[in-house]
Amino acid sequence: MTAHIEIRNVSKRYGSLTVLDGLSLTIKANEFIVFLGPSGCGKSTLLRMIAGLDSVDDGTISINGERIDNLPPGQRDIAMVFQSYALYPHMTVADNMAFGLRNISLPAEVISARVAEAARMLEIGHLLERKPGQLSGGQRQRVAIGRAIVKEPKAFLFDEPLSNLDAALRVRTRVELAQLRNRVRSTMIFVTHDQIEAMTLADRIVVMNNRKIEQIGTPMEIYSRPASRFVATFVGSPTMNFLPIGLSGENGFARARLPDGTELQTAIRLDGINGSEHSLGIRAEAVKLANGTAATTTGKVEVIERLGDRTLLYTRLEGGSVIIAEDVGNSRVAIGDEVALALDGARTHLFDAEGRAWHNEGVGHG
Amino acid sequence: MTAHIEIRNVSKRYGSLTVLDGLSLTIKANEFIVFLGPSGCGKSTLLRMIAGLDSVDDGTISINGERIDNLPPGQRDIAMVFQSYALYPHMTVADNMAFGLRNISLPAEVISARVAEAARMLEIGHLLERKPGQLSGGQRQRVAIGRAIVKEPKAFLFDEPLSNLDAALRVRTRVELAQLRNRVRSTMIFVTHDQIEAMTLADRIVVMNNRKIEQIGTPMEIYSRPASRFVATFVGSPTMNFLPIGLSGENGFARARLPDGTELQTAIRLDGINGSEHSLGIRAEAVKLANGTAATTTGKVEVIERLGDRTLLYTRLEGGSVIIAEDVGNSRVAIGDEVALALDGARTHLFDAEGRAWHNEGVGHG
Amino acid sequence: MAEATLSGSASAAKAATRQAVQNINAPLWRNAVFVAPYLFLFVTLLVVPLFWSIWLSLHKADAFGIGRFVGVDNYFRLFRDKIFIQSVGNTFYFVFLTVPALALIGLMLALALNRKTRSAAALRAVYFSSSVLSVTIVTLIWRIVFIGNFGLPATIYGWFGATAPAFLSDPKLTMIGIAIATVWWCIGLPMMLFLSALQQVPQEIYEAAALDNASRWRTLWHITLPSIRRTFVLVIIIEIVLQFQLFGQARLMTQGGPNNVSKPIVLYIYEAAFTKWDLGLGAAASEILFILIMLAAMAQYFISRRRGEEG
Amino acid sequence: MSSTSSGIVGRSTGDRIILILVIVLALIMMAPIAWVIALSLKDNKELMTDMNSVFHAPYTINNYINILATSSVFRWILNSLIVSGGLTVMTLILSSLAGYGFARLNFPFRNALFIIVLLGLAVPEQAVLIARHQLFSWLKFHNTYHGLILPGLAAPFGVFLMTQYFRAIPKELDEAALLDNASRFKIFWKVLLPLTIPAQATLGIFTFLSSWNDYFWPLISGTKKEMYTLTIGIASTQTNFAQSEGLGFLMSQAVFAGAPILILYLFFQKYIVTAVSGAAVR
Amino acid sequence: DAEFGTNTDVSKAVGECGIITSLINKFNADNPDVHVIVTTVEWPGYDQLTAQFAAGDPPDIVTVHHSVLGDYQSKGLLMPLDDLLKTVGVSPSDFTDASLSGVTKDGKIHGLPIDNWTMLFHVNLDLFKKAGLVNADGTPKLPASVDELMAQAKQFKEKTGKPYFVQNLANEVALYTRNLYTYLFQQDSDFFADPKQVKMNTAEAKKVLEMYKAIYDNDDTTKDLDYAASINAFLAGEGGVHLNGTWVIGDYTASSETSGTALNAGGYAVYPYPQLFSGKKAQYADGHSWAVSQKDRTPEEEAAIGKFLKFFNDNDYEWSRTGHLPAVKAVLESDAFKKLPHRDTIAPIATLGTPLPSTVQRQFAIQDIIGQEMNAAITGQKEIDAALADMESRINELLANI
Ligand SMILES: Nc1ncnc2c1ncn2[C@@H]1O[C@H](COP(=O)(O)OP(=O)(O)OP(=O)(O)O)[C@@H](O)[C@H]1O
Ligand SMILES: Nc1ncnc2c1ncn2[C@@H]1O[C@H](COP(=O)(O)OP(=O)(O)OP(=O)(O)O)[C@@H](O)[C@H]1O
Ligand SMILES: [Mg+2]
Ligand SMILES: [Mg+2]
Repeated sequence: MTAHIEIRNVSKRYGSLTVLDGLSLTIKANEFIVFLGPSGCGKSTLLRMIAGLDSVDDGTISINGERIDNLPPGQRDIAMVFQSYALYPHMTVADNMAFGLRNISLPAEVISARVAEAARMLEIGHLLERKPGQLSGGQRQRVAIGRAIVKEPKAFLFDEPLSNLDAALRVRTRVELAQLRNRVRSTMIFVTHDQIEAMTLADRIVVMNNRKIEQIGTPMEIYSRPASRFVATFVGSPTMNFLPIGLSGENGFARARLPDGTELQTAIRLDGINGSEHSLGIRAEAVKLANGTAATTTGKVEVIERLGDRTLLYTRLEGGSVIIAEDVGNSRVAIGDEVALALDGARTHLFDAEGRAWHNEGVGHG
Repeated sequence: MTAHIEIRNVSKRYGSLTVLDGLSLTIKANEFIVFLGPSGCGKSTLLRMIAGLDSVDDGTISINGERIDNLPPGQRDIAMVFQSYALYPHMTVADNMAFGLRNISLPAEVISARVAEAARMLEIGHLLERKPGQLSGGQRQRVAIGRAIVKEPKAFLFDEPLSNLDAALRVRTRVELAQLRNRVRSTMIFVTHDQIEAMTLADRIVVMNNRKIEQIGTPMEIYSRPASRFVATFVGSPTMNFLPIGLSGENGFARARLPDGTELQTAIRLDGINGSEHSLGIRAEAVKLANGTAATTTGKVEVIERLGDRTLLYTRLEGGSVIIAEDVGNSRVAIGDEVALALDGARTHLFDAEGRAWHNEGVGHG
Repeated sequence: MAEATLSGSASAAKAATRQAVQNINAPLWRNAVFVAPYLFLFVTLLVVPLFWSIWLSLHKADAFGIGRFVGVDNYFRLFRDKIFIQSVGNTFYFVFLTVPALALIGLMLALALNRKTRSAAALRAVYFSSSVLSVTIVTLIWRIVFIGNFGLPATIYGWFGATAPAFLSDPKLTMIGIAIATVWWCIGLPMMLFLSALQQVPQEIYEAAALDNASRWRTLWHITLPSIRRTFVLVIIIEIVLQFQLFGQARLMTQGGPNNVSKPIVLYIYEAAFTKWDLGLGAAASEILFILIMLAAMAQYFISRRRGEEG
Repeated sequence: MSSTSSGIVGRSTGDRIILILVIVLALIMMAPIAWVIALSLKDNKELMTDMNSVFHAPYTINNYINILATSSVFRWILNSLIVSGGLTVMTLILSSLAGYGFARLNFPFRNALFIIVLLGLAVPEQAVLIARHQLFSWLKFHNTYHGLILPGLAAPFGVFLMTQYFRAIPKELDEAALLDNASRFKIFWKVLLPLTIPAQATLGIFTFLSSWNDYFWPLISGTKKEMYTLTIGIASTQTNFAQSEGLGFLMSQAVFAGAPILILYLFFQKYIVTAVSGAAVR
Repeated sequence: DAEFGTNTDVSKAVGECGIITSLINKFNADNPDVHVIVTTVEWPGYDQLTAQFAAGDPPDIVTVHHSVLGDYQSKGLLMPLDDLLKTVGVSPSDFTDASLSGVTKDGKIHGLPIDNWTMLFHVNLDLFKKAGLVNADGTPKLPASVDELMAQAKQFKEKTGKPYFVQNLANEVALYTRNLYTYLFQQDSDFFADPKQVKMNTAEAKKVLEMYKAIYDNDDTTKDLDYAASINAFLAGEGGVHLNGTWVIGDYTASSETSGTALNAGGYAVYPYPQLFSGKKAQYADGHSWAVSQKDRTPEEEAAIGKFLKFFNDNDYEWSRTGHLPAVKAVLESDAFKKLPHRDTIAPIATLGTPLPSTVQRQFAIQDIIGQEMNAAITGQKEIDAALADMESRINELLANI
């Protein structure tokens, strides 16, 4: 059984502070949805409202057509994995997993069968008799997932389950979670403020900011056609370069005049663009070192970040703006070098002062 | 004044537990050194020994030729930025910075001049009268750095100063630190277990593991010519692919037989390679989707991670091993697809069962 | 917490109009069952007696029945009674003697014993051990210790051919004698409170101070003491409240004498009620004690708060 | 002065001097107890003529034998155990329930009620004593065990402590259990209560100690000899008749009455210390 | 009281505690149908007794001083015993006059008197000999006037280096009060003419206080001893005359018969307070009695109480061995009593002993006030006049608010 979740016009207030404001969202059965947004934007609140841990002030939530926002949490058939895991410290791993099943008085054989199956799937069979205090972070995380799995819920909710893991473990667990997702057929909602997690795990990402949903889309839609400047900034590392520009047109496509005076032809249709001030967005991977004539502009390298497989060059253009360019891993550039940069006009985005975005016609070009 | 630091044969024990074992290291004046290693490998301990916060059980530490390991911390002319910042919670930002200077009875004008200068440099002038509790994480971090800067020490020590910041702030502060480094002429030692920080900041990286130094080298040396399998695993994201291989030779260069039987010619000289079992190391960026004849082998895609600018494909080869391949950001591959992979033999590494490494002759090819 | 509750009630009100919503944070009467048993005892054994006492204090009452209503007459009698005024003074004097001593000695011991060695743990146990003894034992010990002709000071003074001061009969020294016994008895608690506060101070701050070249003294003055300021206030308040209620030591060591110089308010209350059988007077005195304790604790709290804001 | 066991270089000589000072002070602190123990081991007649004889042999345990012959002491110890034990158990139960209620459950006027309970901390026992005595007279509770136990149950300290402790337990645990379909009582009983054991130990020890040492209420409520607690019983032997029985005997009673609680203290020392610290944190 | 814990042979017991314990043991042994449980309280214990009465759960039988019977009787808390005593065959005419008047309130007997007691001069004869204050017949020379007292004390100190008096002046109120009452009686001062109004600010009272202040100032007394310590001091030979009650005679006699003690060296003697003033020969006295609380009782219970009272009445002699004067005339006149040590010298108390008027209430609270003020005056914390004035106003305030 899996859940189709409908969130309609949901609002949440804490005293006079509105945390969520008339939010609507449909989550399809079996979908892996990620709520992505900066800290404090209300991701956890929304998740907890689905779980029944926070009340809904306005609006409705239904699962498979049935309204659930007035059911107590235990009756919504939902499992949640908490950021802190919230394992019961005084119970063994096995008891942690069995607790919820005992509360609904399942027969003992069913319970132990389910626990054993989950333990096998998560490779924690040898830990069943330990207490949470005797487990490493990664193991705890798996137990928390196991506790959710045994309940065979309609939907899984994850609240930043990876944020307490160290970098290496985080990457590994991320991959495991992606694999788990293929085995367990259930709707999954995952909260994070780490865009890499969101990109790598989601079927669809819900980007939230400031009480509202900024954009809903597949990871690639979010990455290559961000609906707003906020989304463009928040997703992708290094963050997208923004340059203030002057705008002109050529054959219906926008043409940008960079701060240093050079011009760049984009693939963005001019009609429809409004507003007065505009800026050009371009990701580092669309800014390369140019050899000879292909150069769009030049700049002076201020900071070099070597990531091994590529190198980021923080380059100051003549107009004073800084642009991050990407070079190969073993780049020979040194701090202080003057470099010529080629900006790929086909992979640019336009934003106006309110943060609205325009993109080229075709599919984004990562 | 800047410090040339000599660490000779230093050991540290806690009871019967040896944490550091006969470690030697020379840090040149003005160098930016990063200690990189997994949690618990002794990075902090070594740093604290240099600072005088932990005693040295064996060996010596000298700065500019003078032995300092028995001086109290205050007399070593060293400043440290703690992971938790360790700001004095009851003092204003200005007092936090001035405290160390007042302790050595500097004239009040000198103190306020230095504080003002540091505040200007770090852009925290408007915060001077606040208490640490009223600052955000990033602001605290800057104050902690400011407190170090005003002392004009011979060396700065940083113990994972970025680990308490959120992802976006971490990236930003990392860049700021790199810029600061160009302004302040002083030796800097930076502890982290995040390889990206190490790669982007260091002049030289000291990779530590298990009580010992595994490798000392520039970021690119570490990345492209890892001294051991441990270093190869620890540095780089995604982590390097390892495949068990059979070894044969051709014109003096090693030739590897992959688990599925296909052969791959490497650029590694055969002479000098010893040991019996070997594995081949290759980074994801050297494994690309192949069109037609260039294919080395084929596999089935199990997990897809979309990072926006590139896509990682976790592919299971016929022999059962998993290899991560890199594709463009808007990759069209789907889970379950059979893909042909081209492995770049020139960018491979060989490791034996003990973890020793052999590389090609030329400079690494990130 | 407060905000959460407010919002909870707001949403519950709305929910009621909409439909029966199961909000797990809504204020429901049935959630009160967990606190009900305690609250019942709290009300019957503390709140009701408190108001009953106030009612009594407005009456002429003895141990065997309430007499007539006399208004605030009992309070007037108290303020006219030199002995009561003296006992209030005595109590303040005692608080003045013991509270700073307890706070300062407790702090010094905590500073000295805040280390993880075994000897420090043993010493902490020693300093706390006297606190577990009951007041009868403590006063028995100290009465004998202070006895004029052969007590411990007398014996020790005797070795040098001197006469020991008469701690329990010299009017100038009685309160001091009781204070010494009290400090001896009570030193464990403030020490422990300070110790736990010191252990809350992050070690890194000390390390930062060491790197900042701070001397021991400057570390104490600029790092340690400001860090435990809140505990200092807490200790002072707790001790004021406790020491204002001096009773057992005075009753058992000196019976308030000589000439009432060591009679604290509580002993006055006790005597009024059980020796003079003047319950109304005793009740009135106990309300005054209550008010004094509240005032002293609150004054201390606000003073320290104000200073905290300035600093 | 305030560095703990840190490895900071160059900090040991000063620490050692302080340690020696503290040891000396501890010895002074212990002197009265040692002296009293010595007195209790002396023959009464010998003490009458020569006080300095405490500093040398012969010592005797006759005084203790005499105490054991007085059967009342055991009755008093039993009474103290019943009263203190009963009070401790009841306090733990009531405070845990109330602490959970205040910390986790919302009900009308919760915050106001909690503040009122906190204000109760400032009410001195004497302010309610007379009224309480009358109330208990009316209920015929004097000279009963529940009469000795009940007043202690009203003290707000336990509720305060347990509330703070419950608040410090991550709320996610409750929420996880709610999602696991557990009732509120089950959450309290199965999930949270086991986690409060350190606080229970703290509160239990505190309650037991203060009840064991209480002097005021038992003095006026437990007025029958068979209802005396040890504290009152020992006090009753100190005066009038017993005065002519000699110093050594008196002191042996002091030691005898103090010993159980001291031994208990030494047993639970570790918990008591963490207990006091724990209580102080919040 | 440990030594006599199970002893039923009363004749072997000494001291108040020993004798009463043995008596009760004996009673319990003789009367298996009745069981008496003893409750000892902190001295004087009236606070707790009051609490018990207030709680409505007083003991059946309680020893109280004659001086406080009135407090409880006036509240109707005590049972009149006339009928009960009659049924067990105890006649009021058996009692000495002092005892009978002590327990009679509102014309009814409210307690079975068991003794009369007073304060005495306990004398260390060894020191008196050294001081040259012994008559030819070996009896001590006691003063007959204030001046004589001062002179003898001076001589005593010069000769022995020790103070004349051993007094428990530390944290004490009773001794002061009893001394004052005694010497006021000796001056015929009728300070309680009205039981609701005391007159203390008088020349007579001033004389007494001046005398004690002089003794104190001249170091003719021990100073910082409490009750227990003063007994120790006297037994250790720290001074000549110990002011203490009848109840220690037994213990002191026992001590004087033990070799090596200070009292054994030269002997022990005991006397009533000497007459220092020119008025009526008198000294303050009080007594103990068994009072019975007012309760609903079955006839069997009443009978048991009657039995107990009768038993004590019959064993008044044993009790009088403590040093107290018997309440039963026959015992007072018996040979056995007269043969007890020192009874010859203290027998006059039977006629000298004078209590406060029985209508004076709260005598213990009054005693606290007098003791406190006297202590202040004698130790020099207050002027004598001020102390007397305060004493008077405080007592009157107390009495006005009963
Ligand atoms: N109980 C509460 N009372 C008042 N405000 C609250 C409460 N819980 C959350 N908030 C506020 O609601 C907003 C959203 O909180 P929420 O926890 O949903 O953020 P989030 O997106 O999960 O952030 P994070 O990534 O830091 O977890 C925040 O501004 C927070 O301060
Ligand atoms: N005071 C101590 N007593 C005992 N062992 C200690 C102590 N301090 C550190 N250790 C041990 O020494 C080892 C090295 O610790 P250290 O703090 O230097 O690690 P680290 O490399 O800084 O790790 P991390 O990245 O987690 O900070 C660890 O195994 C740790 O458990
Ligand atoms: Mg959150
Ligand atoms: Mg570390």
